[in-house]
Order: sequence, then C-alpha cells, then structure tokens
Amino acid sequence: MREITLSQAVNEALAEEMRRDPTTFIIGEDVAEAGTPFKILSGLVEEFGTSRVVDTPIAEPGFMGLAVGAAMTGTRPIVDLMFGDFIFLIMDQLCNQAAKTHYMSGGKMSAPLVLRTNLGATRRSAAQHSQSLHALVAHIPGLKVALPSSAYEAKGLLKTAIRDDNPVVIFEDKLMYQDKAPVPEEEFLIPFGEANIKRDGTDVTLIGTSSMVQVCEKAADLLAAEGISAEVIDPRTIVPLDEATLLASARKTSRVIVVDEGHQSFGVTAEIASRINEKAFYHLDAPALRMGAMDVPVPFSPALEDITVPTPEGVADTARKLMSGEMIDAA
Amino acid sequence: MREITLSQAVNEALAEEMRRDPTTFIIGEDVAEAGTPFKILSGLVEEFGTSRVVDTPIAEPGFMGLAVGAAMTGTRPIVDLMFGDFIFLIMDQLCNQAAKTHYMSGGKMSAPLVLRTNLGATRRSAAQHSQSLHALVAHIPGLKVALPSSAYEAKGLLKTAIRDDNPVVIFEDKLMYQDKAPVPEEEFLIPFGEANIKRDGTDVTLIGTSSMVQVCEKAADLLAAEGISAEVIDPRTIVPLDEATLLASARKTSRVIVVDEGHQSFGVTAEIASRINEKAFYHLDAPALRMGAMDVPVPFSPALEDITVPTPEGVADTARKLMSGEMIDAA
Amino acid sequence: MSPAKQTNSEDYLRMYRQMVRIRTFEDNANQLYLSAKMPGLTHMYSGEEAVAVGICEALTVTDKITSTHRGHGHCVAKGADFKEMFCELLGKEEGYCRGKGGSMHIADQSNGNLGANAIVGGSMGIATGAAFTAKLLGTEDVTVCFFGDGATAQGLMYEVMNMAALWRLPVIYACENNGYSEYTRTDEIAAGSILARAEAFGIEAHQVDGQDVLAVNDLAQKLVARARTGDGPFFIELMTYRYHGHHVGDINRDYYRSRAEEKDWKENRDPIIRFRSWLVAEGIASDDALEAVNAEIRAEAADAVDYALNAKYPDVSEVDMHVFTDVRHALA
Amino acid sequence: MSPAKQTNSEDYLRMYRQMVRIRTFEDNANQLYLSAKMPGLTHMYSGEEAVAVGICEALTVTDKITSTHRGHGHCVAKGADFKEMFCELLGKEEGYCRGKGGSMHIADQSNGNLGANAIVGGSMGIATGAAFTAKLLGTEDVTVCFFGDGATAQGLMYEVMNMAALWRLPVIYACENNGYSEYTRTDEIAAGSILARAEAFGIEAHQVDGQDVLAVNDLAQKLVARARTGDGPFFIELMTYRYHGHHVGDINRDYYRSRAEEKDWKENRDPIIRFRSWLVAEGIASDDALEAVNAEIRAEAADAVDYALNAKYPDVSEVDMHVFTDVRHALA
Ligand SMILES: Cc1ncc(C[n+]2csc(CCOP(=O)(O)OP(=O)(O)O)c2C)c(N)n1
Ligand SMILES: Cc1ncc(C[n+]2csc(CCOP(=O)(O)OP(=O)(O)O)c2C)c(N)n1
Ligand SMILES: [Mg+2]
Ligand SMILES: [Mg+2]
Repeated sequence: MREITLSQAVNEALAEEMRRDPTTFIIGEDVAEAGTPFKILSGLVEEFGTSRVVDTPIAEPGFMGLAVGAAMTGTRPIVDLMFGDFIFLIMDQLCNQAAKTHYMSGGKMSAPLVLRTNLGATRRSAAQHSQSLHALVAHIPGLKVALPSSAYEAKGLLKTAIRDDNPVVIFEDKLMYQDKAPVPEEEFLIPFGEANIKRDGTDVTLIGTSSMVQVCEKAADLLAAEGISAEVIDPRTIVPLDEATLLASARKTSRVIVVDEGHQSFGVTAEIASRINEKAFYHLDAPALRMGAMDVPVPFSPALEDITVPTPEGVADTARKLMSGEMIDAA
Repeated sequence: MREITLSQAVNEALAEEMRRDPTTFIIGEDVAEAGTPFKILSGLVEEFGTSRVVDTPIAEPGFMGLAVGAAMTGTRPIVDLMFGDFIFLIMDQLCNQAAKTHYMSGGKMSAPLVLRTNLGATRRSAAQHSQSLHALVAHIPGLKVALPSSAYEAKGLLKTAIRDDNPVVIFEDKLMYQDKAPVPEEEFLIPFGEANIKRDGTDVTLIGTSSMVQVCEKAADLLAAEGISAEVIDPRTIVPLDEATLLASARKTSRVIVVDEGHQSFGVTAEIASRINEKAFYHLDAPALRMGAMDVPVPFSPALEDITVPTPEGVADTARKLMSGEMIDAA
Repeated sequence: MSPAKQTNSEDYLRMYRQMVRIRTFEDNANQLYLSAKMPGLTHMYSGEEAVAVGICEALTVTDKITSTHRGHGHCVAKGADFKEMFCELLGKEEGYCRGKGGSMHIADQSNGNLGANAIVGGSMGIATGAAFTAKLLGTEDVTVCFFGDGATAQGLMYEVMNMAALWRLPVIYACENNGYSEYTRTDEIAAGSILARAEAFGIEAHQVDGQDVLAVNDLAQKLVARARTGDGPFFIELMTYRYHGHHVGDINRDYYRSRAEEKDWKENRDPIIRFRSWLVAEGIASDDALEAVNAEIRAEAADAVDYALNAKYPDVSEVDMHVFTDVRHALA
Repeated sequence: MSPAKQTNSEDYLRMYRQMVRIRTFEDNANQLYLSAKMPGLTHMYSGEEAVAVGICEALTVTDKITSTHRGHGHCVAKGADFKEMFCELLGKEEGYCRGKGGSMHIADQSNGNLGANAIVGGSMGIATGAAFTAKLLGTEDVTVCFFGDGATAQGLMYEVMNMAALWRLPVIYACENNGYSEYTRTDEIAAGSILARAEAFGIEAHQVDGQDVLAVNDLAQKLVARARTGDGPFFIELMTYRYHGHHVGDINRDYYRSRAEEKDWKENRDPIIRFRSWLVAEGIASDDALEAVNAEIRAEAADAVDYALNAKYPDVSEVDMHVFTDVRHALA
C-alpha cells in the first residue's frame, strides 16, 4: 500500500469530504493560501475557493462561535484551531454551546461540526504550545473525541467526524504530521467507538492514545526481546470508548498499563484505568496502572521537556514491574 | 458553637482577610452594592469601598485577566465568578496564564489570586447554570482546587486560599449558601491537603466532595440502620489531595465509593478511584467504585434533573452491593 | 409616534396583538413564579415588547434570530405558541425543548428562533454563524442577534462584528439597551459609546426609540431588506426598559433604581399604550376592538397555562436521550 | 525626522545603542536557529526597534510592560542583559526563566518586564491588571501593553479597554502594526479602523510612525507622564514592519508579501539607519563613534552567545520545581 504522511492524510480526508458535501467548509487562521503553519491544507483553497476555505482574524472564540451557528443552520464547519492549547479560549462556545445544543433543545437542533486541533509536547514550544488537553473535552457530555495515532486513523477518523451529526473534537499529534503510514487509495471510514488491537499479546495490555500508541509499540518491542508478550491497543476514540475491547484484553492479560500524553492527574488515564478496575477487577493480578505526562506545565528546555512525557523505556519498565509482581505501592 | 450560613462564612472570611491584608480586593459582576445575586458579599463594599470591592462589566475573560496581572504585581485579587459554568469563558486566563506564570518564569513571578465560584445542580437552572466543573481545573498543573462542604470549610479554606501564594480555585456549592453549620468565632484556617474524616467506620469508605459529603453522610445514616458501618471522608482540597488519609481508610475498610457532583466520565471520581486502586489494590475486596453526576448536560425539568446527581439512597445502594460481594460487573 | 406607513392595517393589528401576547405571557409567567408553580426563575420581557415585535415583524419565518436569558418576548414575536412555551417553562414533555431547556433555553426552530441563551453574549457567534450559512448556501435569510447593553462588554461581540463586517454577512446586531445589566446602570459598565464601537468596525449603526414599535419596525424593514441583498451587517441600539426586576425574584430594587423612574417609563412610554392610542387615533381600530383582542389573548394564555400545568413531565428515561443525535440513550 | 528635543545627548545615544542591541541580538538569535543550535523557533523583532526603544525609554525601571511572542525587542529595550537572554533562548539554567520559558515566555521581572506571551492578545488582561495594581496601591507605575495588529481581533482587548477606560487605569495599549499577522495582511483581518475601536471606548488614541524613534519617544514621554497622573488610559498605533518572516522558519514568503515591499522598508525606512544619520547630521555623534558602539555591541553579543552555548542545562530535578510557590518538588 502507498504510504503518505499524516498531514497528507488529513488533507485528503478534507478534500474528499468537501467534494462530497457542498455544505462543508474550513474555517480558521491562515488556512487558505498559507495552508496553516503546518502546511497541512495546501491546495484546498485552490480547489474550493475562499468561500469554503476561510481565513479568519485571530479570534478563536469568535470563529468557534460562528461555526456553532453555522452548524445549527445547515452547514458542516470544520474548524481549524492552530494549537490545542488555544482550546482554552473556545471552551465556552464548544462546551456551553455546541456540546449542549442538541440536548437543551430536546433533540430539535444540533451542531454537526468538527474541531480539528492538535496535541503533543517535545517540540520545544513551551507551556502554551505543547499541551494535550483532550481530557477536558472528554469530560463534557455531548462532544465526541477522536485521537488518531497514524496517518491511517487521521484520515479515517476525520472523514467519520465530518459526517457525524454531533460536534466532534479531533486531536492530531503535531509531531506526527510528517510521519508516513500505509493509507489505502480507496475511500474508507473508521467508525467511532472501535478500538484497534495493534498487536496481540498475552502477558500485559498496553493501552495507548494518539502519540502514545507508537510509544507502546516500541515498549512492546523492548518487552518482546525479553520474552514478555504485550498486547497494544489504540482506543482511537475516547468518546465513545470501546470498553468491551479494552476489558476483554484486560481479562486476558490480567495486567494493564494506560498511556496518554495528557497530564496524568484528572486525565484520560484515570478514566480508562477506572473502568478497567471497575469491570475487570477480579481478573487483574495488579491494578491497572497509569502513565500520563507529568503534572507540570511543559518546560521549554529540552533537558526538562523530554522527561515530562512517557517513553518506550519507561513503559517497558513499568510493565516489567507489573510482571514481577513488584507493585509495592498497592500492597 | 454559633451556627452561621455558608454565605455568612464566606462573607466573614473575606472581611477578615481584607482587614488583614490591604492588598486584597474583590472583583466581579455585581459584587459591590448588590453583594452578588446570592447576596453573599453584603456589607463588604460599605466597609472596604469601591476601590477594593470592584463591580465589573460582564466581561469574565477581561476581569480574570486583569486579576492575573494584578496578582503578578503585588496585589491579591479575589475573583468572583457568578456561576461555575462561566469558567469556560476564563479558561485561557486561568489555565494558560495564571497557572503557568510561576513555572514559566522559573519561579521568579507568581499569581497569588483566588477564584471563587460555585457548582451544583438541582436548582432548576438548566445546562448552563448547573455544572460542576472542578475536574477541569484540577487537571491543570499550577492550580490548587478547594471544595468546601459546609460553612466551616467554606470559611477556613477560603482564608487559606487568600493567603496562598498560588492561584487557587474554590468552588462553593450554590445550594448550600443558606445551610448553617457551627463555625467558631475565633479565627481559624484549614490547611490545604488535609482530608477530614467526618465519620469513622469499618465496613466501607465513602469519599465525598463538596455537596456530596452530605449525601455520603446521609447514606451512612441509612447504612448504619442496617448495621453497615461507613466511614465518610471529605478530601476538602483535590489539589493537593490527601492521598494518605484516603488510602489508610481504603486499607482499613477494603471497600470504597467515591462520590462527586461533576460528570462521572473523565472526572474527579476517576482520579481518586485510580489512586486508591493503584496504591491499595491488594487491600481491596472490590474495586473502588465511582458515582458522579450523569454524563448528560443538566436538564431543566425537575423530573429529569433530580436523577442526574448521586443521592443518599443511591450511594447506600451501591454500598450494599459492595458489601454483599455483588460486583458482577467486575467479574 | 411616526405616521402610518404600512398599507395594510392587518400588519398594525398583528404588531399590536404580538405585543399584547408578550405582555400577557409574561404576566402569566410571573404569576406562575409567584405562586411557586414554576421551577427555577425567569427574566421578564415586559416593557420591551416593541423591540422584539418591531424587529420580528420585519422578518420572514425562515429568517433566524438568536435570543437571550430574557427570551420569551423574542420567542413569541418570532411566532411561537403559548402552549409549547408554558410547557417548556414548567419542564413538561410537550415543551418546545421537551422540558430540557426551560426559560433560559427556550427555542423554536420551526420559526427560526435558534434559542435563548444563559451565557450573556453567548449567542453572538451563533447569530453570525447563521448569517454565514445564509451567505454560503445562498439562502437569503437574515439573522437578528438580540442582546442586552450588558452583553456589549463581552469580547466575543467585537470578534464576530469584525468577521461580519469583513465578510459582509447578513446579520443585524440588535442591542436592547434597557439601562441596566442586572443591578448595575449601563453607564457604570460601558465606557464611551456603544454605537461608535460598532461603527469602528465599519458597521452602519443606528439608535432608535425602542418603545415606538413603528419606528423600530420601520428601521428594521429597511435594514433587513438591505442585509438580504448583501448590504449588511448592521447594528441597532434600541433604547428600552424592563418593568420587572432583573429576574422575577428581584423585588427590592430601590438600591439600584428608583420607583419614580420605573413609574415614568410605565406610564409615559409604555409601547403598548402608545401604540394602542395611535391605532385608535388613526382610526385603524376601535378601543373596543382592541379590548376584545386583549381579552382573547388573556383567555388563550389562561388555557395554555392550564394545559401546561396539567401536562406530563418527560419520562425519566428521557434523561440520557438527545446527548448525541445518533445514540438513543447515551448511558445505556 | 523630528528636531532634537532632549537636552541630554546621552539619551539619544542610549536610544541608538538600545536599537542596535536589539538588532544585534536578533541577528545572533537567527544565526543560532539557522545553525540548529537553538531549540524550537523564534520570532524576530528586527525592523521594529524604534517602537520598543522609543516607548521603553519613556519608562522607569519599575514601570511595567507586557510583551508578545515577538518579545526579544521589548525585553532588551526594558533593560535586560544579553547573557541571561541567550541562556533562556537556549534553555539553560542561567536564563531569565531558568530555561523553562524560552523565547516565547522570556521575562525580566527585575526590570518590570512581565513577560512575553505565546497567546496572541493573552497579555492584555495582565497589563491592565498591572495598571490596576498601580492605582490600588498608589505606586504611580505606568504599564505598557505591547501587541500586534493581529491581536486587535481578540475580544479580550475590548473587554479590558472598557475597564481601563471606566476606571482610568494608567495603561498604554501599544499596537505594533507591522502590516501582517502571520501570513495575512492586516486589511484582510481588521475591519474599519483600529484607532476608532479604542476611541469608541473613550480612549485617546494616536497613530505614529513606528520607524521614527524620536517621534515614538516624544509621544510616549507625553502619554506616560499623563497616565502617571491619572489621565490614562491611552492607545497608540505604531506603524512598523518586520524584516524577517513571521518566525525564523518562514523563509519563502513571496505568496503573502513582495520582496520589493521588504526592500523598500529596509532601505528607506530603517529606524536605525534613519536615526544614525540624524545623530550625525545633528552633530550629536560622529559616524566613527557610532560604528564603535556597534562593534562593542557585536562583541558583547558574541560573548553572550558563547557563554550561553557553553552554559549548563537545568538539572532534571528542576522539572517539577516552580509548579507551586510553596512546594519544592510538586511530584515528590
Ligand atoms: C457570561 C455571563 N455572565 C454573567 C451572567 C449573569 N447575568 C445574567 S443576565 C445578566 C445581565 C445582562 O444584562 P443585559 O445584557 O443588559 O441584559 P438584560 O438583562 O438587561 O436584558 C448577567 C450579568 C451570565 N448569565 N452570563
Ligand atoms: C490565541 C492565539 N492564536 C493564534 C496564535 C498563532 N499566532 C502566533 S503569532 C500570530 C500572528 C500575530 O500577529 P500580530 O498580532 O500582528 O503580531 P506580529 O506577529 O505581527 O508581531 C499568530 C496567529 C497564537 N499564538 N495565539
Ligand atoms: Mg440590560
Ligand atoms: Mg502584526
């Protein structure tokens, strides 16, 4: 199969869906001629024109609010939020308005929009351009949350998101934009709520989201060399969450590590670990463990930044401890 | 001991601290002559004048940002955010600015401010005036988060918050403003990070936050009548979290239910349950269970709203199931 | 009051009727609150009827509006029925939002009312987005964004006005300046000039007497027509007054505004009284005929209240419905 | 260029020196980027020196400024040292923020620089709050809020201007209009008039040639003095130009602005060249003396870069320090 970058995958998904549905449009800062600072959208304005690839002023709350109203009245906005950190600016429009429109209207109105943004540290961009804030939106009922882990998922999940009648937030890993992966030429969609078992294993389950799927796979490689068989699962969407697949694996391996790039405390790992502990407790040899990013603002200095996020070595290390029954903490 | 309402307790805490420290001031909408819509601040503008009890335009991001700058330059702002739901409007100033100032400056600057706001449903105020959003701020490193569960805690925690050199968010339960509790006449502070064991018990631990402490106590009453001894613990602050006290209780009773009024998924219950599962796993007879508010926007209709939040009966019910080993889900 | 301009006296009578319907609706809602039959609380539109009616009468049914926490007036003016409205206020299944929204989120999609909003200024983006849709899809719909003087303090307004101006969107920002935001006088929270703020973005802005339904309607007709042909956006500041407290529970309000002031607005500038005298003076309707209209509306309201009080609450199984469009029960 | 007004030629020479220091700093920072010695990327201030220097030379050391993503110029102008600045850019322990902030968060509290900010418009509240402190505590400090033309699209600006105007806070909003926000021309993202937007809030607003350090300084001196005595707030729009791309990596920029335009600004309106000719023409300094200043600054910068390249990174144990003021290691 041909290989394309995550950036190209996003571009293709947008182009295909915009061809398919004339009510879709892209809105955000420098999305048109510049194609975003990450150059993800190159070529789209040439094909779809400035009425459907809309450059905005630097007014995130404004264009997010505009997208909500547009979605409520018959279009399908695809909002481009340049950095995931800016989600703090649009929380009101996203969480008080978009997320609640369908419910508050008793099902009469809806806001079918997609918010495309990103996550991920270690890009030397410091505390306001490096956050992974997906846990925040996952906490708000009414929003779906997708976390593609490669070009393949980036394309399939984005296409699904655009066709979904609910507000969907999709976080791309900005460090992965240039990473290539096999992506079929033919059209495909990835349904929401279906986890992907990246690798079968029997000893320990590594659940990784977004950027952390690769980290888990590398950890699994390290473990395999030592004869430890790790199963690696990518939930792909955290709302909805494919609990069944995660639980089946937990019941099979009896040991689980959840890895996510958001801050560990009050984050995604807590929810996933809790569900596994709750529903597979008697199958577990040890508690489901969590590895999130450190609970510190992301530091600029490379010397510090690199140690704030989970690494393959760190995950493998935790897995080894789980295997050897070394869970002193829990005793 | 004299009894005062939570509203009076807040008022006293503010008055005492404002007398003590001339750099403190209150800022928010209708805080002066009106004393807020909840009439919590009555009398303060008369004592401290409009330069220190400052009515603002309806511009939450603006006055929150102003507070950050004021805090950075030598004052101690106490921000009044009328409804906890409006926190979505100020997330950028709170989470990208205030929370990170100390860290990003390598410890050279700080933002000693208090954000007073509220949480709690069942007031028939619908989806945008009923949310309990404390999990969101607890996820952001650099913010402390206090959840008073009675007039006593409201006073003691608020005074501590005002003297703290870090940004602190304190969520009052708006349904409790008129509830009375014994509060000493003499000055007192409640340190952060010290849970309060409200009631000793041996069979099951009920960890409740804010409004849910009362719910847990009532559940404990119901259970006591059946011979089940429930320990009730109020963490009082979730950042910092008094893990030691929670773990000691979990190890003692072997059964834990965490009850919180925020949405259950990706919320506070997940973090607390995860920590207990992680660190007391081998002491538990069953997984630490979670009871949060339903993962739905808060509905207006009383017929629906009341069932979205945990109740004493519901908590007692879950405790009974835990006691009887009826954790089918986890098997 | 302006001279008669509409050729059709039916238009005048509909405007009168709609203003009386709003006032009557609010009187009943207030009664429901005072008699503890309504859950929560609500914000009365009484006194501001000419604003909603003058503007909405210039709109077609597919034109859109966004409303505020003080939203019953807009809802009635855009064509809603009493029965579904009272049901909504009481949290009943037959309400416009199946009881899930209540007073602060009442909406009526069938008439283009995109909903009340409990976040002050929260609908400004929505209104601008609705206008964006009209432009993108070429529907020719115009959107009116209602908001209060207090909402002009929200930064969102300036963000969306900028975009609306740059892209010439068919949206009209209608600022209902009733002199107060909650318990605070407008001049204490608004520096400079509200009109100039819109003009600074290159938006044509007008001030109008919000107690004169004909003046409001006249201006609205013109601006809506121009917006429809791509000449927008526009900004209107409508000078008006709310008769009740900020919300139904705001009874003792001497500390922020005087009774004399309230009395003056009610007695000397009431939009319904003024318009009624004018209708009679111009010979468009007799006082008796208008009195009959009032009575008919009172009866309609009483029936609707009665119906709503006896209507059933949504079944508890509805609690996790409508979280997502494609999941019947989100928690099942 | 304006005629000499300062009585002391030292003031002129300091302004010259500061502008050259900024340009030299940026040339070195750019070199560090191009030679892959600097982590991340950075936004160059070159071309805009007269803005930061003209304004900061009107401030005292305790007066405050807030800065932007394009913040090196403000930092130097407010009195910072090269060594700590380069250390910060390279993520070293001796940096102003112990390497935790980097280019986009560089701050220098000792000179009243409250920090660069990576959120466009993000510091507008902070600046207004600093002015609030001055008023509440009676310190008489003035705060200058630097921001770009692009930042005028952020609603926060209007929210805080409203409060600053209502409360007459000693803050000066300094809009560095360099014609672009990222890859977009200002007229494509700003409707109406930027000055009028401030004026609509009752704020006195001025436009000034941002390439003329004397004009900028002259205006700043006057407004700072007035703000200090309670006559503020003020708004200044400074017309200027950035020589480099939006950030150091923005090399191919023909698609959004022409080389001819860049050439024109660099050759005909450069603030340093203009001021240097003026200094020589007015007999305040000889060309040789100014050349010596340049050489001295170049040497200072080279030394600082060298120092920073060899300085040590913070110890990994620092990673969880400074999360809270009262907890040495947040994760211990
Ligand atoms: C973002 C936000 N802030 C504050 C409030 C509380 N609040 C509700 S109505 C209101 C006053 C609104 O004043 P105005 O916009 O003039 O409308 P009016 O009530 O006069 O019709 C306030 C402060 C809110 N609902 N939303
Ligand atoms: C809230 C926010 N939105 C977008 C960005 C990305 N961004 C960084 S600089 C910039 C352009 C800023 O333009 P302007 O304010 O004119 O400053 P200039 O770069 O021209 O100095 C943008 C869009 C950001 N950092 N913060
Ligand atoms: Mg008002
Ligand atoms: Mg610019």
